[in-house]
Amino acid sequence: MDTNLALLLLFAPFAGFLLNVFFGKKLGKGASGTLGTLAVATSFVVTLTFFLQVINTGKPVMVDLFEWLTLANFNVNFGFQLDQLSLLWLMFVTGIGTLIHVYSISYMHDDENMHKFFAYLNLFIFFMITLVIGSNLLIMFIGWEGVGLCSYLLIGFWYKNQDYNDAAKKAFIMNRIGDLGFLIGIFIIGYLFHSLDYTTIATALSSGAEVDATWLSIAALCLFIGACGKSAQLPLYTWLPDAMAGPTPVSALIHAATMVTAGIFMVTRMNFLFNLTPDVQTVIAVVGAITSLIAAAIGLVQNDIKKVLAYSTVSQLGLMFLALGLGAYEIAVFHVITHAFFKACLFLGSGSVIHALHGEQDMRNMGGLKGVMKITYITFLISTLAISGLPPFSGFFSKDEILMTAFHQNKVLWVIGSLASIMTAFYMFRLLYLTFYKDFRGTEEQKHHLHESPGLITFPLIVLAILALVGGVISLPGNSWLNHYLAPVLAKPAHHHELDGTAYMLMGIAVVGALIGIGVAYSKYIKQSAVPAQDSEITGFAKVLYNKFYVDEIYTAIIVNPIYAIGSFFRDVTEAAFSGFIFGLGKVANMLGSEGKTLQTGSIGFYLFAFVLGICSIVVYIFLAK
Amino acid sequence: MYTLIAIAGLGIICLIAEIFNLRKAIVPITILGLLGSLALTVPDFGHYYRYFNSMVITNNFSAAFSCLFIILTIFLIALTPDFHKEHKAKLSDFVAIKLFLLTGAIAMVCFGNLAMFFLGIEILSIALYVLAASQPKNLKSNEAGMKYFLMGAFASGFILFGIALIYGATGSFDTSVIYGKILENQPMPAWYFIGIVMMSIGLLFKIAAVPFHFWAPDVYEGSPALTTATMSTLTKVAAIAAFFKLMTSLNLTVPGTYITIISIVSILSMTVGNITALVQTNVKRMLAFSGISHAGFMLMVFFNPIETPGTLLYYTAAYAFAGIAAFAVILSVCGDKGNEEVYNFNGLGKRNPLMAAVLTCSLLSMAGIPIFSGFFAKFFLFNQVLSTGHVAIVIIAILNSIVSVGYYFKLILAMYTKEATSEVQPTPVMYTIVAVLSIALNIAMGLQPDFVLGLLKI
Amino acid sequence: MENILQQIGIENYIYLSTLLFCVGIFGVLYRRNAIVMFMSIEIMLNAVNLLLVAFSTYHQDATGQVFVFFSMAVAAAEVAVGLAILVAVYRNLNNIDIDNLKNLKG
Amino acid sequence: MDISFVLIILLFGAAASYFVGDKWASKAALIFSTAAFAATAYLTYKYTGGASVSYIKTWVENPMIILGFQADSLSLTMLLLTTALTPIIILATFRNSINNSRTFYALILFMAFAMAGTFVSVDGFVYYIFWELSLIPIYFISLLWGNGDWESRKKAVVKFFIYTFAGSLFMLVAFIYLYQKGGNFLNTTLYRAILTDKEQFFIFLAFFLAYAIKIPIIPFHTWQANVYQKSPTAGTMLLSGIMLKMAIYSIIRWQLPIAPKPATEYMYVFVGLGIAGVIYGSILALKQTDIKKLLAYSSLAHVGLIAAGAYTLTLDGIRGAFLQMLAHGFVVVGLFYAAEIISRRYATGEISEMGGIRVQTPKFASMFMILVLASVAMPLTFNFIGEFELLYSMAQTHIWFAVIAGTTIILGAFYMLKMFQQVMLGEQNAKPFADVTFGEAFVFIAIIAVLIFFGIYPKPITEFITPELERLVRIINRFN
Repeated sequence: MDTNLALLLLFAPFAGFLLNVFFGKKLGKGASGTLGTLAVATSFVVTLTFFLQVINTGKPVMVDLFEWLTLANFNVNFGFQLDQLSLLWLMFVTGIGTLIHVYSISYMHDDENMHKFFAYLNLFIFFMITLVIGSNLLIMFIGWEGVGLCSYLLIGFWYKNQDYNDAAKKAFIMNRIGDLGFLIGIFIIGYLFHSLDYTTIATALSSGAEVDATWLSIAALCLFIGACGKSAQLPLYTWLPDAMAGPTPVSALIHAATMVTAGIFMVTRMNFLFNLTPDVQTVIAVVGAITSLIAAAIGLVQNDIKKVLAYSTVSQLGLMFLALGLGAYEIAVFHVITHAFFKACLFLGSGSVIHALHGEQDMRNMGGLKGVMKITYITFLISTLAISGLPPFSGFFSKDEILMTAFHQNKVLWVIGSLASIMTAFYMFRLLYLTFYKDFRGTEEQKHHLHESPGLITFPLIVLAILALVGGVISLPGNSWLNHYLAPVLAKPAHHHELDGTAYMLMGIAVVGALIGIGVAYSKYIKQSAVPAQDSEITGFAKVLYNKFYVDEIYTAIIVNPIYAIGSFFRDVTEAAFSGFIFGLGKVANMLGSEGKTLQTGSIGFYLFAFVLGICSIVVYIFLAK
Repeated sequence: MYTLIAIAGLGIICLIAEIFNLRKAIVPITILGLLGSLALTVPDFGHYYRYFNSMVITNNFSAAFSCLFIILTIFLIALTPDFHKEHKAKLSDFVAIKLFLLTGAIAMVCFGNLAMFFLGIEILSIALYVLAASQPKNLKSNEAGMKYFLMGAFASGFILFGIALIYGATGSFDTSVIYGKILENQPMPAWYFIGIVMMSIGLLFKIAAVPFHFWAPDVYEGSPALTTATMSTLTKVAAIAAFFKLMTSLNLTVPGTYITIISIVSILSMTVGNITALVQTNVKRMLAFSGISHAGFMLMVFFNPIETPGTLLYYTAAYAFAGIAAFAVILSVCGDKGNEEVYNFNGLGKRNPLMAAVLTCSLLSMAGIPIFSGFFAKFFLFNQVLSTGHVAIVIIAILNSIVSVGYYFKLILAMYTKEATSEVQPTPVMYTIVAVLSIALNIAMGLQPDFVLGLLKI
Repeated sequence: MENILQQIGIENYIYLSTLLFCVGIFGVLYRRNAIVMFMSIEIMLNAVNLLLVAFSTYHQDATGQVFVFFSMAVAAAEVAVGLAILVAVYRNLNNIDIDNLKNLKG
Repeated sequence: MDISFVLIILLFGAAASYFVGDKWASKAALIFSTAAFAATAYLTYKYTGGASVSYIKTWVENPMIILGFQADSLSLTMLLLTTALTPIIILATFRNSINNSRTFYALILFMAFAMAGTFVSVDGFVYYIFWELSLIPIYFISLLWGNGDWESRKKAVVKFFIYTFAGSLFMLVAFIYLYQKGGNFLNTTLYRAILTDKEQFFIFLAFFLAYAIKIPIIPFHTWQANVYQKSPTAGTMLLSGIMLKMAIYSIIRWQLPIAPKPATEYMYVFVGLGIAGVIYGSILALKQTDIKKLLAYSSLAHVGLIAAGAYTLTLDGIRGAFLQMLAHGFVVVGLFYAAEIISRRYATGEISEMGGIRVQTPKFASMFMILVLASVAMPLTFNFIGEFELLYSMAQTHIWFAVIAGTTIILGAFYMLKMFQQVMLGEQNAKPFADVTFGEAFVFIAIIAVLIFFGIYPKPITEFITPELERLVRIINRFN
């Protein structure tokens, strides 16, 4: 029964994908959208069943289908592990997935390839489920690569635009860099443990098996590199902002709520491994903190509404990794969940705005939408407050936990995290003010068509906004349901911070910080009615920020261009040399032949002379030899 | 033995037939007669006969090579009437001379006495001088004949000198007596060895081994194509067979110095032949150089003479059949117009796919590509040589095989990738038959190598 | 007969005929007139004949002398053919200098 | 019915295609190749049932040559690959108008015959004959039905022929040398031949030369790209899909078991060469402007990885090489077919002249995409299985091997997606592009079905080949 249900969970979206691929066009837009949504909704329902089951029994559901890979030392089974962690992930993957599908029915209605869009979305959900429920690293890797593929397909959904295709390609390749790390990590783990099953590895580690600590660290580091790629951490984050080329629901689903959290999922999944490698944990924490700061800094000056949200995502992911690095897995998970709610809501809200403005994404051309798009505005506001970390919104609780943990372990990281949070509050409110306040700065044409989005778009917004509002309850400070729930999958008991004076002080600092950020934004964009300058007028450090620290340019200069240069060198020099060598042999033979040809003079005298010379040399040789 | 007489008689019958104006019957009669002699030869297998006071000895070796010679001659004679259709009156001469040439060749492999050997080689040579110069009005043919004659006679002098020295050392011309003497009297006088070397040089000249090869390209090019075919197949095979027989019957325990000489000559022949062939544009000339390189390959049999007669037979047969097939195609393409440049073959693949295929096969066989017997020949040869541990020479031979592909493929490329430059000529049926039969024999040998090898099993 | 060989010694016969043979070789090498070259070749053959006869005597064996007849017959046949070729060449070129026969080369 | 029957079908099919004439040649070829596949499948079925389907007969007494076609799981797998790909390749030519098609199809079947023979021969000499024999048809196929002007084509093809021929001649010497030790050419005898270290080294080298040129491993690869580009697509498919697999199969079947010591001793060199090929091929692929050349270099990279895996001498590496051979065989045929479809419609191989095709042909684009993904080893495709095992084997050898070789998944994605983007995506091309026909789609679907089926469920193959591979690995590692 469990097996069948698990298969239903997995294959409902896949069936949706197949049906949409093959019959989507014939079904028509409405039907194809409904089909895709239903497929994911089915998964959601199944997830819910499992979720309740696991809450009741406390035992994970294990499903083994068949042996997939056979290696000399170990086998890899096609198996699923539906435990607390994966079910939690599935809950918001399928839940938010369903909402975004609903949203997309309306959002993508004008696109001629809507059935494909839903097919890809369903495929994505399929792979995401695979990623989450796999019982070993390699099944996770299937999902890992699969979601990367779907991300590629969806970023490049409007494939007529080569810039979008570039972005899609970039996302795929950068992910692949991480994937290589992941693969190497898998190799080392397979080599060390002769298994890739989570349970086996965990048992082996907890039973104190003799494992080379260095290799273990390297494996953990490699896995983290994989996570960096997928979750857009330094130095592999640059694809995520570009990925905003995709349709907005994609940004919401894949590049905010679900796929990019795969890295956090993986690290949490392998927490028993990371626990044993403190140096790698430090690396994770540092990388996370720095990423969150840099991304937030870049986000300060971006003018594209989705770019801001993208950098915000990178920054928030950095915070999550900070938590992971500090060993606070449950807090990272908590932030993943709250972030999924409010960031999905923000993206969908921005999608609603973009939809209303017929594709306009530059905030300099927005403004004053508050009045026209009430629902969008309110939901957006709630989510913004949540992300800024103001109580009692969900973001407050999760972010506060992270900072608190950081404070207890490393003050520097805490400072960095707090700074990033303040910046977050600033740029999010900057975004809010520029978009919804003051007067409309777009064209008359646009202004004329301004409208609130239809119900299919606003409904998910409302649901998500409510979740963003109340999501914090799953892990209230001092009485965390989540910590309790996740305890079975974590090797170490959850951090428990007393609600003492320090805690309240930190909360206060965080709130004040957020308010400062908001205040600065308010004074600049409401009081002074400032509008960000045109691209050409940006100068100084702002320009560096605006150009994202020139990271893309640097990567191009130090990695991509040299590869092309080497390629040219190989093509023009070494290939020619190798080839020339072979042809050269032929040429030498021909040259010798021409020389030999001149010996053949045609003169009998010479021939006879050579004849006699031959005889003489033979005779001489005979006498010499004797 | 009876073969020898029958063939000589056949030659005379040919000449007589001309007198009685039976020109049309000459070729059929000859071919039938040759088939008859083939039947006469076959019973010689498995026996050892001495005739005329050991002047002639037949054994498996002689029988096998005689059969090969007869088959080759049948092919050559079948080609004759079409080739000499301009000179119908001389048909009997051409056929008879070829028959006499065959007599010489057979004498060269079944001699029991150096006198017989000398006569055989001279009969063969003189017949060839005539054939080479058989177009008296053609300066090229004259030149070829002249060159061949002068150098051939010169070489004959050395053979004779060698024979005289051997006679001086042993007091006999009978090979078995000489062999007995060698076993008795060790060491032999110095001039015995010199005699052997002198005879070897004469024979190296006949098989066109470097540095005695200079005549070959010129003579091959200048002679009428059919004569070239004869030279490159029958003569070369007869010479190497005689050489082999001579050396094995006189000098079974070859001293090291001799082997060194042979190996150097072999390496030089292979290399010079192949490399010079690369730059040739005349097909006959190219095949001459290719023949020189094959002579180098064939010389490798001397490394292991006790076990290699089968291999030698196989190699020569494979080479000769491929050569006959190739020349049948060359004749059909170039006729007797005396122009055998490669461009004549342009577009043959379209004009006459069958002949093109035959030529391709024969060239592939010469290049040593399976499943043609040329490949097996090389393989058996290398196998024998390696079993005596001469790795270096095998490597050199391999390198040469690689080079040889270069020029064989030049011709193949011309046939298939270039557009035809001259108009289509009808191909005489006989050419086609000979070409196909010959290449079929070649391939059959490749499929059943055991049959040929088994003829000379020790 | 024995006396002659005893008096002179077989080696000297060998030297003589080798010398003669070499004379022939040099004749072939130096001369450009085809007829003279033929004659030089004949000298070579005759040198050998001399040697054969000497050995025949030395060994007290008649076969050597018989062989000389063979070789003479062969030489005659050879020369006959050679002269025929020479005539053909002369008809085409009006001379018999072998240096004019250099068309086939390369 | 034994395994020689398959060879006979193919050979007879070649003759039949030639004699039925131009009009029916393609159909005859298709029928016979399919029959060969069916026969192989039946034989495999029989073999798994425990029946022996080998064929052994003495051919030549001295030297001892045995006409032996052994059916074990490895040769049967390769035979299946050959006979499965041949009909696909033939089917892929159906839309082309081919001059003198009877010769063309006869040559294709003859080539299939030779390659099949290479895979099943147990006698080294017979193996060598088939090995060489396969060169002749491909030479003519590439030469006579290829693309581009005569001169450059001739240059490329002749170079290819001489080069590969040269390499394999050294292998022949090695075989003959081994024969002196063993007394026959049977692989089991040769495995047991007692050789000094020096002998092993040179024999290994001789084999290496033959295989390195055929695979090709850098720096012996220079023939490859040009020949792939100049050949007709069927020829390219035969070359890349099956023929180079001959060499990798031979490494596993002949080279390593016969001379394992140098392989162990210099393992780093050979694995390193293979991996260098991965990087080199990938980077070169990035700079190609011709789609077939790009695929050629991509193939260079992939086979470099396969060879490197085989040279790790581990079970994983060798099995990975084996699986990847199969996977790569299918995927490369599919990719070249896609390239062929595009360049046939646009009459050019230049990538710059393409683009904007996806708008016009969604079906074709999807199938091409799947093939591209398979070629970059997306999980759930067969290629992933192979590549994973290969990389894992390298990780066992030395972790840096895995890291460097692993860049293939990055660089591979880079050039393949770049190509896909430039060829298929973008604004609609001005030139119309007809969507795939049923026949074309069938070829793709067949290939994709195989790739995905075994990507999800590779067990039938791994279970089939593993016992035999384990035996070989034991032989290979007999000195340690």
